[in-house]
Amino acid sequence: MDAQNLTQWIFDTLTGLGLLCLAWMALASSQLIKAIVLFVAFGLLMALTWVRLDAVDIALAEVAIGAGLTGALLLAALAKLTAVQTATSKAAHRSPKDRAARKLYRMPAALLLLVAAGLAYSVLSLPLNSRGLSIEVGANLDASGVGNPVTAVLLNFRGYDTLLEIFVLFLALLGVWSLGSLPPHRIEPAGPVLNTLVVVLAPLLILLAAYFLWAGAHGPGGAFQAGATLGAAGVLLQLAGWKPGPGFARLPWKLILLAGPALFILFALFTLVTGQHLLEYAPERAGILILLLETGATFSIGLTLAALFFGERPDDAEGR
Amino acid sequence: MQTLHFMLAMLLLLTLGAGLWRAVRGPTAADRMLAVQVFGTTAVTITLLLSQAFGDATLRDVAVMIAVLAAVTAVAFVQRAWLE
Amino acid sequence: MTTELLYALVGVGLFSLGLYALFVRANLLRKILAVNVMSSGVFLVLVALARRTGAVAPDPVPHAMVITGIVVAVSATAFALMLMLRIVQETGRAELPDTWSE
Amino acid sequence: MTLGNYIAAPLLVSGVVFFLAGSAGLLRFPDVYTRLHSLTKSDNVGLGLIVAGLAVQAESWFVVGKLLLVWLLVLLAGASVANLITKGAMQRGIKMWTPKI
Repeated sequence: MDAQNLTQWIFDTLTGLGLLCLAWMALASSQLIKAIVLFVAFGLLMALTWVRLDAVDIALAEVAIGAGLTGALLLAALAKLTAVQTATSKAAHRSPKDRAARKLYRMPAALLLLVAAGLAYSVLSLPLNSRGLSIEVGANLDASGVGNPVTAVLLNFRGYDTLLEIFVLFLALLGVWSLGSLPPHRIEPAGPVLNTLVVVLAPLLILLAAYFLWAGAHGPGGAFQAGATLGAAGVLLQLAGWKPGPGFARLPWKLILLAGPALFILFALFTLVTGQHLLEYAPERAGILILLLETGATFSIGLTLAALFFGERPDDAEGR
Repeated sequence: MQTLHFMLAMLLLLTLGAGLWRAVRGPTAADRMLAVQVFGTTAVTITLLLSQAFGDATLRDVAVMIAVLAAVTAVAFVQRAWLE
Repeated sequence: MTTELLYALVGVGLFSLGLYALFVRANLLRKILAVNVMSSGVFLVLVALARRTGAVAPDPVPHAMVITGIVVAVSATAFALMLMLRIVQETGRAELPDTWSE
Repeated sequence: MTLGNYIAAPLLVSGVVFFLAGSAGLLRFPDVYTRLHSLTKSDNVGLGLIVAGLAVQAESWFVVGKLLLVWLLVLLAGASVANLITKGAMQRGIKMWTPKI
């Protein structure tokens, strides 16, 4: 084993142990804030792992969503949790934790060791070399309209996955909206330092979103990364104390929210009516169609993620 | 030269252990957030080093993203979740 | 042990850790974190195994699935967090009622 | 090794040394303010040195620009966040460490 291989092996082992350690400590910690902070650190280490595993597209998505948006969502939820708990009159009593309950934990632990061993065995029994579907993707890449194989899979070869996925995102927002509103929680006013930071970072995030949207056609990037970046800009603005006004309940914003799902449905129907398969584009038009779809999806994903962070319908928030 | 980059990245990964220790020990929530901030900066640096080692220019985009998004999480902590 | 297998096994470990925490932790916010750790484990197995292509670029199909999965995970997390907050608002506690003790 | 690599290697190595120093501060300093002080300085300088080292090896000016952008972003974010955390810590009455004489 030469120096290069040894270094790589140590690097991989450290990363793997770090991931397991962080996950365990995040899940075992007694304080919620500690659990969340450790989980954010876990997300960052996951991003490094994707970098190591040559998955740059995923690393971008993980940084924007796993480390950024999920962390912000969890931290904001913690603030709301405290507000809700002080607002509810019912005393928050802890569930009894006697020795018998602790003993019960051993059973799932033993069962899960079996599950883990089974999974590990099945992973180890897989062949060491497998091209998977990469040959097929490579052979058809020229007809897909884009140069990045991941984008080709997401928006052309398996476009129906992405179609459904956009709807899952939309459904999650409808679900959050249907749950009504919560008592107001603490929002710190932004000082001059934060304002300066936001003035620089928010436009930069929007610029980055445009860059990823454009770059996705031939390199790492695409609608998800761009949308998540746009969503992060929305979250940052909300953190600086900006609140969506009543105008956000009006038609133009709803149209933006629906742009992604609507374009997907339109294209799907069009391809079905013209006698092709679902979301099957002619090679000469595929590039422009995918760019259109991605642009719509970027705006929808960005706005949906920002709205998920806000947590309630803009008109509900106005009604208080 | 590639090996040097990888070795330095590995050393930086070790310094993440120090951050991890501080994130677990605390004692205040501010200390934990500080540790995550270090995680962010170190992750940016490791990504830049790996970008050179692998000869993959696109990894620099990841570094830019980590730099910005780590700030967003830190702001979320200060503005919302810092209660004690 | 190849890099791919190492990371795939770490993925299996993460999944099991998350599943264990999902069973034994009562607090709903911790359960949400546990599900997120589980999904990270699944993603890690998928991406690690996608890299068994030797010298050429990894298989893009699992990569695309994982990107889809990350976005679904964040939307599910947002919804779950709101559900949790509503449960706390109704019952005063961030835990599901323990039907065994009643 | 080319001339560029001879310039880059010491820059990269000293950058990592700064990171190690910052971690030592994170582990050993007594309160959140001193730890913040050690980290913001050493990590920013460390990243600066590493960016300088990588810029020497960079294949084009575009890459140099991107590396500089990353560094400036980290400087801006690091300084702002350090300020926010310190201000918050003082508002919440987290005690400063005083040396015992």
